[in-house]
Amino acid sequence: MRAHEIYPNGGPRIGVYVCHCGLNIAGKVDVHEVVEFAKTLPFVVVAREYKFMCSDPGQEMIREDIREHRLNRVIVASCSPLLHEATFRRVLEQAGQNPFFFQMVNIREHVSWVTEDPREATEKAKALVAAAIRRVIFHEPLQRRRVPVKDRVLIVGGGIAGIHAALTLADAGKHVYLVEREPTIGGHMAMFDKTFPTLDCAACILTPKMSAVAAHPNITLWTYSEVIQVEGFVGNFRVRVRRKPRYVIEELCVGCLQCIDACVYKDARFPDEFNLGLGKRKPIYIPFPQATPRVVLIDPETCIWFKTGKCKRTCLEACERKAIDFEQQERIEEIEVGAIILATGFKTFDARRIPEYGYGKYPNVYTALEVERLVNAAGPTGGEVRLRDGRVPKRVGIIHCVGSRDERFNRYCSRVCCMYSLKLAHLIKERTGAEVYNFYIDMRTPGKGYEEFYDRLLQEGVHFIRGRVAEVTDWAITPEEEGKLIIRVEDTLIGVVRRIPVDMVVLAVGLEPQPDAEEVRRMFNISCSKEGFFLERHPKLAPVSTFTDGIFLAGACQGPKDIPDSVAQAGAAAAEALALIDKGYVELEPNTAYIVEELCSGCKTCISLCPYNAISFDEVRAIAVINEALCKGCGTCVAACPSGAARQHLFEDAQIFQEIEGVLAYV
Amino acid sequence: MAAIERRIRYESELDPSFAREIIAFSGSPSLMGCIQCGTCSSACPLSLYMDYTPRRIIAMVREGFKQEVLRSRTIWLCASCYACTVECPKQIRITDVMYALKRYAIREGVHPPRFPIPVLARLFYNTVRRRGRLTESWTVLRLYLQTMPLRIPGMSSLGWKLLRRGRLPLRPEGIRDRQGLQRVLRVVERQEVTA
Amino acid sequence: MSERPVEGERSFEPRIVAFFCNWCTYTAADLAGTARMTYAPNIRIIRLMCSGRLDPQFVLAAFRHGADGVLIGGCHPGDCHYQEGNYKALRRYLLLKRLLREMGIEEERLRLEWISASEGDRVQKVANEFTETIRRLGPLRLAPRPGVIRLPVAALPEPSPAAREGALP
Amino acid sequence: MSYLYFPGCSLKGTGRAYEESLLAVFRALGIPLTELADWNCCGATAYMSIDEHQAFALAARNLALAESQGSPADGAVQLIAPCSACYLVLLKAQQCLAADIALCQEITIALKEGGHCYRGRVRIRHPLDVLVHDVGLSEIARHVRQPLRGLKIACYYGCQIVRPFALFDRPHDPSTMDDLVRILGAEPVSWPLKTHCCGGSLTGTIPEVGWRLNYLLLREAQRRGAHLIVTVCPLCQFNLEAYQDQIRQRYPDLAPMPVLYFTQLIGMAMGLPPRELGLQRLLIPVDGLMAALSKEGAHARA
Repeated sequence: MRAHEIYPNGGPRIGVYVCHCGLNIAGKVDVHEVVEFAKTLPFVVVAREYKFMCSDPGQEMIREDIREHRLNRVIVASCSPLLHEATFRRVLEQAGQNPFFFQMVNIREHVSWVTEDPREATEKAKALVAAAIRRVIFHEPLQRRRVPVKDRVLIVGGGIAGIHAALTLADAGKHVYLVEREPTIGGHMAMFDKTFPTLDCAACILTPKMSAVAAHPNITLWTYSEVIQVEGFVGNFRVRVRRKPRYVIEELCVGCLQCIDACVYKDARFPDEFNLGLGKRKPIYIPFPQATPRVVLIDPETCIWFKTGKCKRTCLEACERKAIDFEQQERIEEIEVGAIILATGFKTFDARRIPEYGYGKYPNVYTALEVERLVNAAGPTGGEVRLRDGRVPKRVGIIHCVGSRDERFNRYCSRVCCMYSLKLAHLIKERTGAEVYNFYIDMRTPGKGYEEFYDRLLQEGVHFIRGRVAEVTDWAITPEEEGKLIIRVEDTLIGVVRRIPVDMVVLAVGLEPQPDAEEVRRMFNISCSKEGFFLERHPKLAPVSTFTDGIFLAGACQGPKDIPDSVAQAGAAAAEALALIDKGYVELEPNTAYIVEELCSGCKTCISLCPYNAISFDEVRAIAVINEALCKGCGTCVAACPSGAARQHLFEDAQIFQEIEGVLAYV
Repeated sequence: MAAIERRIRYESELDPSFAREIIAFSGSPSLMGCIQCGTCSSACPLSLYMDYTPRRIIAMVREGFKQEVLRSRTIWLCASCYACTVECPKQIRITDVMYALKRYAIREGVHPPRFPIPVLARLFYNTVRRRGRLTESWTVLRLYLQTMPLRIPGMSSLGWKLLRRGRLPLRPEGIRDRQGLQRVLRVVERQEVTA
Repeated sequence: MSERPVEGERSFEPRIVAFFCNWCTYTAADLAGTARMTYAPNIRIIRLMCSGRLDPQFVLAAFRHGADGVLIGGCHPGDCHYQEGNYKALRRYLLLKRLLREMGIEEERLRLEWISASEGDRVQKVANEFTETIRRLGPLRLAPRPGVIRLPVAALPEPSPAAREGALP
Repeated sequence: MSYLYFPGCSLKGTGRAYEESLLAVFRALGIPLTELADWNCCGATAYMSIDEHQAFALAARNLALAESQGSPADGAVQLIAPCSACYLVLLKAQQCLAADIALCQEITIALKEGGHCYRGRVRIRHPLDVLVHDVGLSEIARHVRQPLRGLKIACYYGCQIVRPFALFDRPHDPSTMDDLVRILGAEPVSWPLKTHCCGGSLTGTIPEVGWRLNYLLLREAQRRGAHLIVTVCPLCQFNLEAYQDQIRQRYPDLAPMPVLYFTQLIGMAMGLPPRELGLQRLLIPVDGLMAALSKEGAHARA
């Protein structure tokens, strides 16, 4: 019996296109054999191979064939559908065919790249193609669903990345919610004195942007706040934000700081977070002079009133605007946004995890971040580099790669440490005239003007010793080592072990994911890479997107980055978000579930299973009804339906059964 | 002045399979991941006496400088304190690599003659092999006789002190089931040869 | 060449069908590819949006049509793109295991794995392990095994009318 | 809990005092300690450098003996190895056997030849670990009769009990012995060399090198104000104590520094008779020091 006899209209006419992908596929899979094999399969009208199917000529070839051979089904065997499915569906559309009469076969990621033996690779490719051909026969024409999107954007994290993304979107006329956990925006950059390689002052370039954020009519700035819940999907996220009480009414406070002077504590005595404990603050304080918003807050942990309930509360009368409110409670805000940008940044490596370096044991061992505060004119020492005992160091050692490039902690290179170490070396030498030693494994200065900066440091006479330090100790052997910290290292370029006495050790700690990256990831339903940074959709082609549509990444939360890269990525994320919400609607994959009414027995099994309450029960007709707008297409109900009434577009049982038989019938 | 020696190395002088052998021998493939950071050398309490620092040994193994490595004093100075192994950021089991190199050198018989350490290893091996246990007094005495006879007078006073305090018993130690032990060792020995 | 060896022949090549969820395990398999982590070619991956879509019949069909093993891959608990589809999958998996036992099929022939998008190495590991397990178990003796594909046209179930319309407008 | 005890070669020779004091202390604490019958050399460093597989076989034989002679407590026979080298080698063998199936099979076959069998049900322990974590500091404190007040001690862990297998203490900055010493009423000095190597057998093979290492250890202990050094390993103890004359010839700035086993120290605090603790075997005696201390103590009390 011939095919057209059961298919009045001539039945399926399939075109099969196998891509070489240069040598990526052809280097392993015998593409020609696969094509010849495909030709022998039922309903296959044409089968061709081409160097790059995704290229214009490749696409044109398919369009040509669709018209000429009246193809009504297309198979492309190339890379992962996650990469190019959209591309080829468009091709069908352009040729006047319904885009869902298409099936993609992943013979690159799932075959040529993961199989050793060419023979086996070819066989596997053939099996997958066979399966796809069986499947595509049962495809049906479908229409994409259009859903309107909210044209507002949530940005999580108020560091330089979040700030830049917020301003970009706000300037484009979109409303932005900027949520920051700390009492002020500015992030790590606000702590720096200078930025490499230009050595322009961080505050001078950052604070204008910070105040721009505070002033911008399109930006709602919520500091001291955290996202606690995210629901919905691309275009329509419902987000709940917890606003922690700062015991000061933001709208009323003008930042005159009278209250701080008035505090019953005459002098600051509590370690101040912004200066990493190197400075002191009062229970009522402002993180730093340029803090944005310029609003004070009270720390209930240290405020006597909160601890004992007894205090003159001199701050109250000091405030003319009556902004202080000891009764303030936390507030929960609910917002709806179309897109979300995560810019939650990084944390620095905890140097205590490498006891050999004596951080926390020897007072004169500092982390780079602490030194950033020391060299900062607005820092606890007013920019003077002084040891905890007040001495000015005469010899300083900077140890690179602390917690980076180390199988025991983080395998990756943190990318910024070499450059910030150079910067600190320069600043320390400039401020103190000390002899500065850099201990590095490899100098990594790939960036505009970076290598030139390295050269400048070399010219300045800073020492560079290639070798990873094994130990920092106070064990003196020679007289000149007495009372100093001794750095023991192999000078690998000379090939001898050296002991170098210094007054101050600076640990160039690496960058790590935020401690709560895992919870955040779950809340926003995105993935993390092995090392725990948020995972981009594609390292090259979708670097700021995630696997969850409508959620984008900016800055170091995606991986270690310096300021230029973070800002660039923030711009990209903003553009992606803008492109999404500006269109006004999103098209959703038509893979929703539906009920074949005559089959539904009204058993209600599916209703409880649906995570989106998309299924309701029609009492009158005693059948289940699926609200297509709510359905996300997971297919759980379909799998569970005892009577086979629940089905899923694009993943029909018939299609999947054919695929199963396909891969098995041929091995 | 020392004789001027040619420092260049031609590829023909190197052994490209050396690295693979040592990896198999030491069971630490991670040595291929060495980034030459030198942590091992600076963690090593003995590197200051070595002709090549441990880091250089690893590099030389990787590149097949077989002769230099096997003849180097470094591998014999390793006291297996494992400082390098625990601190290596690439988790290379350097101590085990050193063991592997010692065994290799002994097998090839390329180590400095009358150099005490391999001699001690040999003595130790033979005694234990024969008796199952070691008797410090005799092993040390033999060691000095074979390698540093001139030092014996210098050490004799210490010897006496120890004897007087019963810390140098001369009665040779040994286990009861020696045949059993030898049967066990013979099996693995065969294995080692075939391996 | 393409004929798979008859049972009893020494080089038995297991046939394994893998149902991977689109968001975690399928992506992980892609990652394994981009990282060039080679693994046993016996695994044939079928993409589902969610492991929750896995109808127990799929597994049975796979065995019926000659699979020697079936692998199910989903997101780690708590990571499901659709909140809890993977828990549903787990429940069905346990059910299936019992069913297989009653059918006299070794339960090791069915395996469920949680593999997140970043765990390409895990795909490699699991694929190799599982292939070995099945190799040890030997071929599953059920239905006679089809050789090279010969699509029995007449036997094709009726496609829906829409599918017929599939031709050009 | 009952323990098997693997002395190792040194504890029958230069390290006799270690064995004597160890047994005395456990006896006084009422913990049974039975010597592993017909144990053989652990297959230490030297052997390892000739033939690794034989070294593993040697270790495995001991483990097999332990398995057959001991009575398992929480799933495994507890085998105490006081000598750091033995402790390390036995652990290493055990871990390699667990990790490497091929090796494991090979060794199993070999053991069968000798009529032995090892199933991996042995837990290798160092007495320091046992005393601090099984017995417990409070229990030891209960037995202290003569607190070692005013005694300043440099705790020397050496290499091999914390490296590479840090099972009961931190590899870089261990503290169990310091805690123990405090319980005994003495005061541990802070010295950065607690895990630096003593050179092992180098003192015998390349004396100059070995002696230099020990000189640095002794000098730093002295500079940190320690009255004596306490060790957990027969080889460390020997190196640090026996060569002090030779070392002083080269480095005159060194004063004699007694070197004790930690078990001897515990014994002293528990008031056990010096002979039971093998104190008479020390080359640099402590009695003078102790006398001075007790006098001070008396003054203090008066």
